[in-house]
Amino acid sequence: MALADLTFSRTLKQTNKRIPSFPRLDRAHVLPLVVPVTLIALWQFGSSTGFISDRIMPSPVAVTQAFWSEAASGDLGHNILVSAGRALAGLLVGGTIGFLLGIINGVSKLSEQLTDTTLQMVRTIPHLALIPLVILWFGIGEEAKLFLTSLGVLFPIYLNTYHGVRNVDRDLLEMGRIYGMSRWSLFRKVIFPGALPSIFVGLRYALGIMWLTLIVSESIAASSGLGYMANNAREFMMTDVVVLALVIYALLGKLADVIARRLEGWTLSWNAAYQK
Amino acid sequence: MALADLTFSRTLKQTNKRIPSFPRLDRAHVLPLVVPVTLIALWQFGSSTGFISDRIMPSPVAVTQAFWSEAASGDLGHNILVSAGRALAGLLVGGTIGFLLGIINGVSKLSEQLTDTTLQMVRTIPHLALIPLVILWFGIGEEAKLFLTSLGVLFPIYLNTYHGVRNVDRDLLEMGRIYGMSRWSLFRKVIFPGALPSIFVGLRYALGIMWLTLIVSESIAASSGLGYMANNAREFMMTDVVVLALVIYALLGKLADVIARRLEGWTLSWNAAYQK
Amino acid sequence: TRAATTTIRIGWQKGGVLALAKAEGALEKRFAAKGVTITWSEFSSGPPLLEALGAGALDFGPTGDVPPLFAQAARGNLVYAGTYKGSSEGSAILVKADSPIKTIADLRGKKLAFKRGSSAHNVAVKVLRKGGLSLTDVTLVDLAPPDAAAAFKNGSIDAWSIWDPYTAVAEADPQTRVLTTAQSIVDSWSYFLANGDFAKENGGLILEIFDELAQVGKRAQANLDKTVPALSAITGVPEDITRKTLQRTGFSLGDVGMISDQAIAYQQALADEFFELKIIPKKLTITDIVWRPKAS
Amino acid sequence: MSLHIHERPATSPSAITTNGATRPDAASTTTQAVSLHLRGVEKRFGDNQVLRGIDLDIEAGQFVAIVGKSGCGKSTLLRLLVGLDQHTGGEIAFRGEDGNPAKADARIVFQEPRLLPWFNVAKNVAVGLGEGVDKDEARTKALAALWEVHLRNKAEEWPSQLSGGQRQRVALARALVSRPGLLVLDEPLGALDALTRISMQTLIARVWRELGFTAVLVTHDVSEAVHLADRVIVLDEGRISLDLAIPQPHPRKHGDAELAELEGKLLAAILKDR
Amino acid sequence: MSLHIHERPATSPSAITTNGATRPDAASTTTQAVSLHLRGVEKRFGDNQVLRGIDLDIEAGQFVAIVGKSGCGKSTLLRLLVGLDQHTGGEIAFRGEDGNPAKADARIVFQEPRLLPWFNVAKNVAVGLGEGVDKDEARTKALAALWEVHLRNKAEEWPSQLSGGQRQRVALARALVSRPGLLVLDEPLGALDALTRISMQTLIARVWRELGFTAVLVTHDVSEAVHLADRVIVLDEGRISLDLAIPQPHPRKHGDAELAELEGKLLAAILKDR
Ligand SMILES: Nc1ncnc2c1ncn2[C@@H]1O[C@H](COP(=O)(O)OP(=O)(O)OP(=O)(O)O)[C@@H](O)[C@H]1O
Ligand SMILES: Nc1ncnc2c1ncn2[C@@H]1O[C@H](COP(=O)(O)OP(=O)(O)OP(=O)(O)O)[C@@H](O)[C@H]1O
Ligand SMILES: [Mg+2]
Ligand SMILES: [Mg+2]
Repeated sequence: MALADLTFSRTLKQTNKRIPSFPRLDRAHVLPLVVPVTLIALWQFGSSTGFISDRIMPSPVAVTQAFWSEAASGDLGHNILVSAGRALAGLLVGGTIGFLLGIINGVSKLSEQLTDTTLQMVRTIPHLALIPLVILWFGIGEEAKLFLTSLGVLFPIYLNTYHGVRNVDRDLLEMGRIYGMSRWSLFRKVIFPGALPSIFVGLRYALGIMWLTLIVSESIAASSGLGYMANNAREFMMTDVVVLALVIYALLGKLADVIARRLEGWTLSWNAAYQK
Repeated sequence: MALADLTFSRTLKQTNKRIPSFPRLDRAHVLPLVVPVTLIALWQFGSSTGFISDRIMPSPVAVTQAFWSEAASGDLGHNILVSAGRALAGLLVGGTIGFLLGIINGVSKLSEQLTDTTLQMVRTIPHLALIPLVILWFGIGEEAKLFLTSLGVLFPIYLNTYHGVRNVDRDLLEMGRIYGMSRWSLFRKVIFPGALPSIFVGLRYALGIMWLTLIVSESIAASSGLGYMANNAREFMMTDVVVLALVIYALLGKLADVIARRLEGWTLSWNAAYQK
Repeated sequence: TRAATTTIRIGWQKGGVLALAKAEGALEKRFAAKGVTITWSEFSSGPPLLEALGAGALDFGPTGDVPPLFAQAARGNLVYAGTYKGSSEGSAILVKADSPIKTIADLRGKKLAFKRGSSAHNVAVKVLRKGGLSLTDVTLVDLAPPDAAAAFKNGSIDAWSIWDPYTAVAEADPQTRVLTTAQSIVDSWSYFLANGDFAKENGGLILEIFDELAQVGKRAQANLDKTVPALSAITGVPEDITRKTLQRTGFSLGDVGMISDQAIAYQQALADEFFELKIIPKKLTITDIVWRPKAS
Repeated sequence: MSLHIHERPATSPSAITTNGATRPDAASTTTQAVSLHLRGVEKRFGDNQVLRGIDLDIEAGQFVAIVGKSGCGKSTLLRLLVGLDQHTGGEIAFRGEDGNPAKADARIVFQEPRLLPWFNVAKNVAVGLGEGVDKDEARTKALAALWEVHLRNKAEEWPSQLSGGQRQRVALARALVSRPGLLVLDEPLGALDALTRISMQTLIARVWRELGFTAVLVTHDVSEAVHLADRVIVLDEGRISLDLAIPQPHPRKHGDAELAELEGKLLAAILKDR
Repeated sequence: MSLHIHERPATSPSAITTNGATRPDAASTTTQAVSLHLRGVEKRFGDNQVLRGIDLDIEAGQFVAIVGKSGCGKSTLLRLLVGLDQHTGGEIAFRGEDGNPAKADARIVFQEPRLLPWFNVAKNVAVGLGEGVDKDEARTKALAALWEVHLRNKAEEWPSQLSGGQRQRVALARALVSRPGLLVLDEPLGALDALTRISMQTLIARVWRELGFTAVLVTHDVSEAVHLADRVIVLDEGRISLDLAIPQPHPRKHGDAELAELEGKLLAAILKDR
């Protein structure tokens, strides 16, 4: 069945078209919901019947109640806004630096040989381990959080920009030279658009990592933000709020991904692979 | 200069060959060291002259001393070994699950529609926020650490395996069908080797994330391991050990990357892109 | 010489007189006339607070008895500025209600959890000694309060050395039993610490902070019906539990003051003991980092 | 066998001298060619009727070329012949050389060689033998097939180390290693440069003469069709619009004036409304 | 101009009817063709001497084809002509139609169209005008050039929406939009199918007749060389081994017996030791 699905996909498409009561579009939208909905239903069932102790895991209803109470007090909205602001600032700063480094190292062999190894090594340093130094360097205010988030976002953008630039079709570069393009034109008309699909891959990775770093940076003396909410709930074992935070992280991650894909589809309209 | 480097790369290669006193190979090996060595020299200079207070940053000499004292007591070696063991276990478990999920979702449209969205959402949940639940589910022993590390490793392997399988050349799949390959043969001879380059990309990402997750998981009641060493050093504000831990993370990250590349070059010897 | 200080950066933890002062805006009011503003940073425990304080990212903040020892050993730029007293009753060793552990001696070979370098560390040392045991007779598990709470809940640990309000929260669960409190085992000294540079130049400000805190504390202790909901709103700890912590034996929010010789002696003894037990790496002289207001 | 209008020597002289080795044993088995019989064959994809009734008989061992404009249905027809797709109307039948209904046993070669880049040349050829063949036997047969396409000495190389023409020869060896009764070629030389194409044409002609399978070749290159085939069929809008016999004897020479004339005629027929 | 041996009408009849529009103004400027003069041109890459002394004169407006085995140095020679590489020995000179030394002003078309996938067709053609051209003017000229290659109506499409032949026509328009004196083509039709190739040949022949640039075409396809060029040069091991005039008048017909004979002769010369 499984392999057939892959190899006979043309035929399958054909077949689906002929079953009007179960059209392809709906199937594609409904199926992804099956697993989460089933899981949540089972989870609620388990909680209600006491099979899943609320010590181990609060029930979906409890999580929903936590959502309402946090939302009603305005805390939730405020925390999300604060975190989103920090995330965006980090994305802007780290993304810009990563982008510029990626372009420069992609374009200049010398700069790449000088800095790439160093960057690759810095990349593997865990943010959590950096916190003491970050406090020494930046204190405990927003700068420290900005630094950590930027650092997290920087590397995926750098790596993918770099590879994007490196893999720009050499034939197109030669073409640009033949037609006497200036360096700026070559960058604007050939290198940048050529690297763009790869940069978007980096952006999507970065958006994922952004939230992960944020929670680490919001463990430094924060008094608002999603990370603060999660850490705080953790302190007082409010498992319902803990799970609520997890759900919100997952939704925000999904949202960021959807936005990135939209942006991608819109910017890369020339690329057949992004045309629906 | 920069753009010229890229577009004239052929010419550059030519030129380098003709300067025997500065052969290409050496240059490629020496240049990456210039930046780190310069930084360390400046840092030591700054520390010695008091320009960089050892409150802000311990000097390289102090870090080296910390290394010797940790190494001499046997703690360092022990911590690295313990962490490496945990990392490998996580890689094995998470990698296997990610690999299998990637294959199944790559091959079966149905399974992909059912689970991919869910997996993508779970991916963005920060491990730090998961800790309270992990302790509730798995306690504070090795299982909890294994769970977190596996989770971290799982997604990059899953994503890249999935994309690798999806992008296996359809022409080759049709060829396999024409020559009557069984499903197992099709997998073994076409799908798996076709996805392998992409799986290796996933492995390299996973190796990076492995250490990052490890430090989080080793903040749970660990009494040995690199993460324990780093967390402990932070709590007792031993900045020299903190920096030592960072350096070791960077080196381990680099080491893992080198191993993955070797493995890659060796397994993908058929691929012109990996032939030197 | 620096220009006159215009901002005091205070680190606070949930609970205690500082939290109340923050909620009332008392310090802001007090210093408004001088043109000094207050910024607040919240910390979940003493060590990270002292980490920030020693690094010069904070000016002033409270912790328990053990964290300053580590900070001093790490040569953090901080000084003891004052004390406040909680209740030893609020620190306790907890076990499960149905646990076979009935006496301190039963802890032998069992898993005892506490955060290393916290005041619970000290409680554990002294309680075990009272029961004729030492730290090596139990299996130590190093867990921060939230993680220990989870581990305690699902039975991953046998006993837990913890302080208020976690003690009170855990006590409210019928499945929890108090093996022993720290009462009459440990003195309940807590400290206000200040960044070394800040203290050197702003002795006057520190004295005023103490004065204000003492007033806020006395008022609050006298009017628990108002204090409990206020504190509960800040911490998220239910009101009945908050009330319980405030009514522990010997507890007084207003007990804020300059560091006394008695406290210094207590702290020096603690430092010596921890050095002997090889918990801290070097011998400390507490008076080296005790701040005294300049006679002026 | 009796149907072939050209001589087929038991051992071709060119084969003996290649690579300085004598012809391996395993390769000496020739093929049971099949004949093809199409009656009113139709194929539609949804609303798009691509083949509108094809009637065609191809004798066993004949070499037929199909030409026609892009999108006229050539590849579709070939895919029906090898069973990669199902026809939606009409009938397709195969007969053995004895005239009895037979299994098709067909192989196809595409424009892209479709080699597995991670298998060496010999193992790629062995894929053509299908499942469950003994390893040693598979290797012997693969080497023999490589010998036929003059690539015996490249058996251990990776596909990435070969030129485009060599890769296509490996694909041909893979298709022939199981001695199919019918070989179908869908623009097999379309991606090669003109000079390589010419030497590949010579090779295909020789292998076909030696092994005697039935061959159906789709090509855009009319001169190629004229050079190789006994018969050229022009497909237009899903129907056969011309069926031209090429009577010249094999092997044929490039620059032959009569072939050039036939080529001009076919081109005119195909391009008439371009 | 006087050198051309074929008529070049001021406006070709085929051009007027294309797309039902009249010829745009901007396209009516013709070219200042250049003549090429090579003396003992050599090129070595490290130890590998690719060109070993080429003596060659090409008249302004002439169409010369270069054929030869793979790796014989054809592309290398072309890259020298357009200044993409520097020769390591000998001399290359260009003269205007008046006989005075002139700037090369050369353009090259490769096998791959090398279009920018993120620019639409018109903007891709405008790239051929170089930097600093006024936007409106660039567009007018680009549309005119597209009109010449019969793609005026595809101006707003993405390259990915075009067929291979159409893309190659866009590349041709881009090369011609600046009215170069010399157009160099390196296997421009190598990636196209045979039928498309034939119609592209007709198109190239027509554009060349209309604009009058000097053309140097590298191809593997001897029939293509014979069909298009005034003169075919065979390159072998870095030297010119044959220089054959093709006297047939333009436009030429496929299936012409005399051309077929010349083709056979050239093939024999190239393949002699294959
Ligand atoms: N699987 C399919 N589903 C739907 N339509 C198809 C499918 N395969 C082919 N077609 C359509 O059938 C028609 C003929 O396609 P086919 O590939 O047979 O043409 P062709 O003659 O081989 O063209 P070319 O010379 O370009 O290879 C085209 O219109 C094509 O779009
Ligand atoms: N940049 C370069 N550096 C080193 N050697 C080169 C370079 N470019 C070409 N060569 C060598 O020069 C020789 C001729 O190459 P060239 O590309 O000119 O051949 P060609 O006649 O165009 O072949 P083909 O028909 O395959 O395109 C080859 O041996 C090639 O390896
Ligand atoms: Mg086709
Ligand atoms: Mg070439």
